[in-house]
Amino acid sequence: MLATLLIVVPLAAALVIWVLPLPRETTAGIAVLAALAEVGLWVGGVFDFSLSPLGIEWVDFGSDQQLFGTSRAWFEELGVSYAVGFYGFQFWLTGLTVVVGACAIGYAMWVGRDRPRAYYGLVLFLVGSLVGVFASQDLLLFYVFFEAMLIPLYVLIGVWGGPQRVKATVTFVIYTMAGSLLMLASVVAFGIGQGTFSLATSGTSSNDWIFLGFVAAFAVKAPLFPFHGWLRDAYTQAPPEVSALLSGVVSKAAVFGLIWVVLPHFPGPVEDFRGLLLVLAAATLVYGSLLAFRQPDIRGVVAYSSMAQMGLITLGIFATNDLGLDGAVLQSVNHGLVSAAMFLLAGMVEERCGTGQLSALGGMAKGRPLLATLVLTTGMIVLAVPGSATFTGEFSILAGVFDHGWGYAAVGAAGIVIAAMYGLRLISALLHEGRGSSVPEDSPDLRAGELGLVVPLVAILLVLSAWPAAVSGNSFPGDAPAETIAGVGG
Amino acid sequence: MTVVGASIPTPDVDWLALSPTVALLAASALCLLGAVIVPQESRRLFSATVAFTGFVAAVVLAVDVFRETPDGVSLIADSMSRDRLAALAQILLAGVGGLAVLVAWGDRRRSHVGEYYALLTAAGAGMVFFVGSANLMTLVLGLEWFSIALYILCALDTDRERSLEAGLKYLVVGSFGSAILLFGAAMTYGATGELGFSAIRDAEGADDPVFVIGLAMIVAGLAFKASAAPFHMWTPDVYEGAPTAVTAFMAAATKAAALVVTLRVLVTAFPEQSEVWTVAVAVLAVASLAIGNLAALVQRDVKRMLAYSSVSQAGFMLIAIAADSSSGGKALLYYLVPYAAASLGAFAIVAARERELERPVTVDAMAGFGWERPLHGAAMWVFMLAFAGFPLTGGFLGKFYVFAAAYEAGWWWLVVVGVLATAISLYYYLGIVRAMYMRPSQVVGSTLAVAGGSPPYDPALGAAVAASVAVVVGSFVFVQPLVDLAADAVAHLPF
Amino acid sequence: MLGPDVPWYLVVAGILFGIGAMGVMLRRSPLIVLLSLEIMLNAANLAFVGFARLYGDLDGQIFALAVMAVAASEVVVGLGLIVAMARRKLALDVDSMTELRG
Amino acid sequence: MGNVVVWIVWLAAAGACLGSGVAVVTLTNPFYSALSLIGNLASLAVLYLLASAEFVAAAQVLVYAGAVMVMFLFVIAYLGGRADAPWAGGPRWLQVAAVVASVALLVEVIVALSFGADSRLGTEREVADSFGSPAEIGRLFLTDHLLAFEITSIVLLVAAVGGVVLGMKTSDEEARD
Amino acid sequence: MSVAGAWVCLLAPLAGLLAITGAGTRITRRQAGWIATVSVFVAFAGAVYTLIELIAQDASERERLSTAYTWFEAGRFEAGLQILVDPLAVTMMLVVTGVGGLIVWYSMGYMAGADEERRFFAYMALFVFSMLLLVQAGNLLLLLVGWGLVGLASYLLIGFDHHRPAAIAAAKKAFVMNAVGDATMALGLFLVIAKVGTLDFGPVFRAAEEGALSDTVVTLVALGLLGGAVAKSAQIPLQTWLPDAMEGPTPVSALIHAATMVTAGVYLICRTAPVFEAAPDVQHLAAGLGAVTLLAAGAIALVQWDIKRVIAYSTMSQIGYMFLGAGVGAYGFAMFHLVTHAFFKALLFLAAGVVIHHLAGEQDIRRMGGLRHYLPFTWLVFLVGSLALVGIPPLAGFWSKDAVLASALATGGVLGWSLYLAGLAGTFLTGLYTFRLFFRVFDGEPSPLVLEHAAGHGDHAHGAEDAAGHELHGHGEGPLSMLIPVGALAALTLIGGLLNVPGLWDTFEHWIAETSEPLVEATVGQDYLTSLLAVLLGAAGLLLARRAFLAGKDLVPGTSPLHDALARKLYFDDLYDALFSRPAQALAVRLRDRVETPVVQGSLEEIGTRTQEAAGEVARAQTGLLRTYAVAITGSVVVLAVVFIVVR
Repeated sequence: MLATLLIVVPLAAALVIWVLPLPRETTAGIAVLAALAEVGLWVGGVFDFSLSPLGIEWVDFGSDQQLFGTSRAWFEELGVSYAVGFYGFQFWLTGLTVVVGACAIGYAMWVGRDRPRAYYGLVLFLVGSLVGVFASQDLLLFYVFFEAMLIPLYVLIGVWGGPQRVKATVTFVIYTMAGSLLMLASVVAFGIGQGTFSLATSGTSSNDWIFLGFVAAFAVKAPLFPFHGWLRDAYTQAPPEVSALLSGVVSKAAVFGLIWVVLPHFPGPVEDFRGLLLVLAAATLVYGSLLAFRQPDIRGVVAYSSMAQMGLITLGIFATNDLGLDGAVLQSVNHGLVSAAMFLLAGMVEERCGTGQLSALGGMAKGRPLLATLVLTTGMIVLAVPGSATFTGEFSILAGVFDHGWGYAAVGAAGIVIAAMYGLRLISALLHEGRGSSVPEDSPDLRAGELGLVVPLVAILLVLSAWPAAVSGNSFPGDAPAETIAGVGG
Repeated sequence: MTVVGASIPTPDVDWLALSPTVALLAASALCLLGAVIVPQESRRLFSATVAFTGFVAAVVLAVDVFRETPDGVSLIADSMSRDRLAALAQILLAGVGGLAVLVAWGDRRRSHVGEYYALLTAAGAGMVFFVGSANLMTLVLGLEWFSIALYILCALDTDRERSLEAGLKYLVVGSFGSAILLFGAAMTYGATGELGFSAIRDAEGADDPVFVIGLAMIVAGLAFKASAAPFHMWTPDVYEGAPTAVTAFMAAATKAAALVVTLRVLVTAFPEQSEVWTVAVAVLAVASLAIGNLAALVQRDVKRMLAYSSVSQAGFMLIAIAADSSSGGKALLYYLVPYAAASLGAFAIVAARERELERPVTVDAMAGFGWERPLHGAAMWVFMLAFAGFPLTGGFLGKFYVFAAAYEAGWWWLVVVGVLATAISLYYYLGIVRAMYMRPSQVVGSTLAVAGGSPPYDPALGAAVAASVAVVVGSFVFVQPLVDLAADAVAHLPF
Repeated sequence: MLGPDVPWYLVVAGILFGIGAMGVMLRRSPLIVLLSLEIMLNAANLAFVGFARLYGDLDGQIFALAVMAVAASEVVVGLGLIVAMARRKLALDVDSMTELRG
Repeated sequence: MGNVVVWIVWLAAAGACLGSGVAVVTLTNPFYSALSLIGNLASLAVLYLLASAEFVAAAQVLVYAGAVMVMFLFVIAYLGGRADAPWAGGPRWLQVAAVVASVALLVEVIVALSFGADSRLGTEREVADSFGSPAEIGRLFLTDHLLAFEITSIVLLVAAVGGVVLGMKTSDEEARD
Repeated sequence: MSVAGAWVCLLAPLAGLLAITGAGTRITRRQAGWIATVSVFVAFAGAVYTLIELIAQDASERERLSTAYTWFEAGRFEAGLQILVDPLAVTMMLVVTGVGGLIVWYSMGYMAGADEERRFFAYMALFVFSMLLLVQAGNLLLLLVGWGLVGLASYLLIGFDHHRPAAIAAAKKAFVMNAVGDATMALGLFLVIAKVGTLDFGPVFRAAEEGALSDTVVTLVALGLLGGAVAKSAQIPLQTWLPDAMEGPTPVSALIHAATMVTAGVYLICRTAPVFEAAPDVQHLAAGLGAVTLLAAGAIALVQWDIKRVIAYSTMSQIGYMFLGAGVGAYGFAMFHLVTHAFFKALLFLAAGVVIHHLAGEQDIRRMGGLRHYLPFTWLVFLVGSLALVGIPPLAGFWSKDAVLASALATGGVLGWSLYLAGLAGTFLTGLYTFRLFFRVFDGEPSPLVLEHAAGHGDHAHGAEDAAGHELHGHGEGPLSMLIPVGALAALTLIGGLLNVPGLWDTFEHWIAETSEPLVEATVGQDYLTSLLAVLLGAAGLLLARRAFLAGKDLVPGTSPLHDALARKLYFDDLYDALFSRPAQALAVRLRDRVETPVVQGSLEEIGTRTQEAAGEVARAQTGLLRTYAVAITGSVVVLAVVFIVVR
């Protein structure tokens, strides 16, 4: 039931906002309330209120039962149903969505976006579809939400984005749609072949083409090299909070798809194509890192670093072992939070300076301790300094992929070094040395409202740094993810 | 009929089966009458009301036919069939007609008001009859019936050159197509000696080349009406030139009628040749997808773009027919529902825009529309998404179902083509959204003011748009009930 | 049967159809295009009549009669259009009707 | 011997039919074209007669050659000199394509017919004298083909409305002019 | 045995960090300093308590693993947040918190008035916490975490003066080179996970000892660890960051880049001795690298003009000794040298800090001289430190360095002898560069600069560190908060060596041996021989330096090619620039310009253009000419009919 609720609340709020002609403040208020309600519902889900006499106890993520599920007949003719629910990692990804969503909406309110009714409605719609993606237990339903999230994104980028927004959004949507339409062909072929679209009960397929269709969609969405043509424009042109959602959460739909659609149902092709995919993922990691190193603007750096991170996560997924999978989930949550924080910070900097060009920035640490602290902390988590949650994720992933060849791990390790290079470059370009030409002398430090948006993200990251096992140890039913995954399709 | 001499046995007429047609004919007649006797100032109200009532009555009656007809029967020496396929198609067509009347209401024409609605209902009646045809003769006649009505409707704005051009082009090319269909019918008749669909199926001579050529010509003639490439060339010109309300009706209804009949003819009359025509239909589907989508990419006029889009949509629906299976049939019927609604709705929006700008609606003219008219803009958005096959609209499930049917039938490469075509189509469908929301309005303060400010809100058009949105979205949520209906409809087709 | 066999009728019908089609495709005067369309329809009619004779089945003749009516209807509409165009002082030349294209 | 006469008549009619058809398509003046079409229709009527379709032949002459063509001629007369249109012209490839396409279609049809000519198409049924008679036709129109009959009338009615609507000068036109 | 003290030790600096960060501007700068200092001393107390607890245990019981919770978990792989309390760890804890506490205290005086002082103390607390995590970590993963975090703290502190590009560049360089080490270490750990399935010390060491791992595996793992150690400890070939790191404030150099962090590599080798012992080649490589570094660094130090850089090269050189010791398996002595080095090198840095402080940030020894008269106390402690560094008895350095060299001698063989000779040569160099520095700074006539500051009205910036914060005039020897720590360290330098006196008592070595058994044991004779040679060579160096100073000559003539090579730091920076930095940048640019823009983005545009072109063609086919439509239809019918006939 909770799963449905989590999907419906933002969608309903979006409808309310669209339909009722309310003033700006009320609209924003409703949006924020809905976003907070989502967070509340999710947090409520972490604790199961019924089990213990004290009233609070951890939900048992290790159980084989799907949590908070609902299943209704929908398109029986083809064996499609409205089936939603959570296994551990889905719940974490959902949590990521609601948190980043709330911050994004908060940021929008803080900035005071034009045309608030349209805007908040669309963001809520996006959040709802994202939750839908992560809660899906039916292949077609997954696809439905997977596509539905493009609808708001198209307009969010295209209307509220930067100067190149239209080109960016067209490229983004058509590119990703091209990928996901290939997936539609695969969805059809797979579901019809199985006689059901249920992710839990359908068996395995050994058809390479169907497999590749799915992989194409997720490779575009993630994105993996060389399917990332949309990335730069979309991430740099979108409004910062949309970029945050885009790189932080939307890309995780690919993670979900790879873990829950591809791995369990295509064991044969996964085995056959593992080498290729690992090479692609490793290439993504290195390529993204190298390009991040030479980007001229903040968001460009974050964009390509996101790409690199997605390559890393993909490495973990296709390692298909415990370390790789748990690490991938952990890293997905980490990366979602950190890239959201980074994009929001980028937005705040851009708002102060009117540009994101690194050459025109600098010296912002002086007199702005809050900004400096947050940028530094976030930046350090971006570059995965040991001890940070991102480090743990990376370590786990690379340790996992080591099983398939030391080369991948070595490339990954090289990636870490390059990450250090671009991360430091970014931090320094923003904060250090002399005051940049575009930095107004009197531009203020972060204000309370802005802190309220970024600090929670960073705080969660720090908590995860101190206790990554909270996510990585509770991602899959059973105590061996690889076996669990193998069991789904078998 | 009783006046006929006793030597002639009076045929048993099933009035219920004919009732939707008759209701529309009656409405048409009333409108014509109204054109003469009702005073000028109330003529529009009268005619529109009558026409709308006629369409609603047709819907109600068709529903009744559907419920009363669990098994298909053929009537009057097999010249017509009363079955759920026809009934379902009639519900759809009459529904579209009713909405088209609502769209037409805001049309500020001064002359031929009564005739306008009379012809609209007459065309509706022709289609409603056409989908129930059971032999080649009723098929050809039904087709001519609504075609001729539509030729006139297209040219009805005799003060506009484009309307005349559209009318003449439609007439000439349409008659040319009819002639081919007719010649095909003659060939088929020649090869089998039969006109009835089921009789043709049972007749000998199936491998006769004459028969095959006849089949080819019949397919061509029907594809022409469905505006499938390469028989689509009239479509953009006519859609662009015709009065927009008429275009709305044509785009939604003609295609639906033509495709339903194509399905019926091919499946009931030519099952033996299925390996021949499935390939042909698949080829037509691919051609439609390719040509429709590519040409739509470079269109500036929205109606014209929608026309090409309708060509590509025909391609998708032909895929369902090519599947030659019961799920293909169901997929086609299901697909038609959101398609018809979205198509009608989209042209309705264009009509609204056209009326406030008083000039043809180009993509540029849509700039800023979404912000100026939020509800219309949102509706247009929904329709574009439906065309593009985005989820949360029936268009998505329609495509999905079509692909599923095709895949089941082994047409995997058709699925791939369909998928690629969809990817291309996104560019122009989303281009409309792009114009509506992402470009500054070029209208406010300039042309709009010249046109006398924005026209008063048109509740009829609004209702039509709202109904279309409801159908587009509703068909997504309630897919299974619709598919159940479609399953009933195709149950007796001999797959 | 007296005279030539049915296939000969059909050959004539076919040729006639081709002539009509060529007329539609070659001529620029809408009037002559309409006339050519009539020829095409009549070709079909001839085929129907021939086949009716072949099978001794009157359906074909009925069809031919119905087609005559249809042809007449098309002519009426077509002529109406031509008149309307003439009234609008438009060139009676199908090649000049290229306002709608692309 | 009757056969020979019939053959001659048939050949004459068919020749006239095709010749006048070509004339319709080729003549420059629409007036002459229309007149040729009358000849064409009349010769078709002869062919119909030979194919035991008396009523159809009669209808052909009365309805077609009579009513329809009169209307044609009337319109041509109404248009006067404006009816004279350029003969053909246009792109060269178009003319070539038109001829090639028509000929190809023709060849296909004839080839197909030739395949069937030996078997099914070659042997027509014996028919009664009443075959094609007005009575038979009328009976069928009122029984089996009742719907066709009714629809024909509706189509004509619709066309009539159309003729009126299109032919009339409208207030919209006046408003625009 | 209670491990509460150890936990307190670990968490106190963290608490200090959080307190300073959380309080923000609500506390004064001075309060921030106190919080940091107190927190580190609390940690020291915890360490002392732990030491007492440990001593109370039986020798065989002196090892406790304490797990707070499962920190990381993936499938069946688990790593706890756990600390290991054993003699080795406690030794390091004591050094880190003890020396650290003194230095933080010192900083309060040194940094007074600097911009963003709170940030400095927060970073210092962070560093101490990270270092403690490193040395207390109960498994390899946590050790790697601490390893990385000290790198972070080092980065932050080197770049503390973030408005100076040189500081930022140095900070970045340090971080990246350390990241390289982290990466190789991580690779080693991956291999461990793959082969052993866990990163807990116990099982891993057992596997290494019992030969459960193949030679290749052990060698690779050891190489990975060595990579980390070399990077962190600034040994050749990953040494280039350390001199640049002197851009950081002097207390930072003292704490991080002399006393604690840079010696972590030695700690790592001792900690993971079983792995290295299973891969003797790698261990010997460590020793060899140490020997090479100690010579190279000593030589480079001869041509440096920056007071801190000289000491920094001396640090590298001394760590070379430690590596040498650890490499031949004399863990106890390596650690011993680590401890004494912490004392005297911290002392030297802090004393240098007093000088710099006094001269308002001037670091160039060419502009110094004669400071002895103005800073007598500093002169004294600097002398103590220098003598300890050269290894003159009975100062700390004498005991520890000679023990290391004796162990090399005891190892014997070609390797042992080479190492031994290198080490001895090193002592000569040590004497040379140390006293070159000492005389230049303190002896001779006061330089104009010194006079200026002595007069107390120097008022122009010198462009070096702290320029922003300090009004420039002589500070004298600074406040008590600076002098007390310096004094304490001088005292430790004087007596620290007595922890372990060869032939009389070897307390320290035994203590460490409880964790890491030594592989070699020098005889008393070897000890004495070594001491004799080392002291003689050191003294010779000293005297040579004195002579050169008096003669006013450079030790290495500025015109010689040798000078050039040394001044260019043996071309390592140029080499890395040419080998890695520039190719990487070029690759990035090339990828951007040759792949990303033309191929990835370009292909999209190309597809778009092509599609548009095709679309234009299709649309042009729609001529608007009625007759073409008819032709198209006819043609299509013809084709369709052909298809039908063919398919049939």
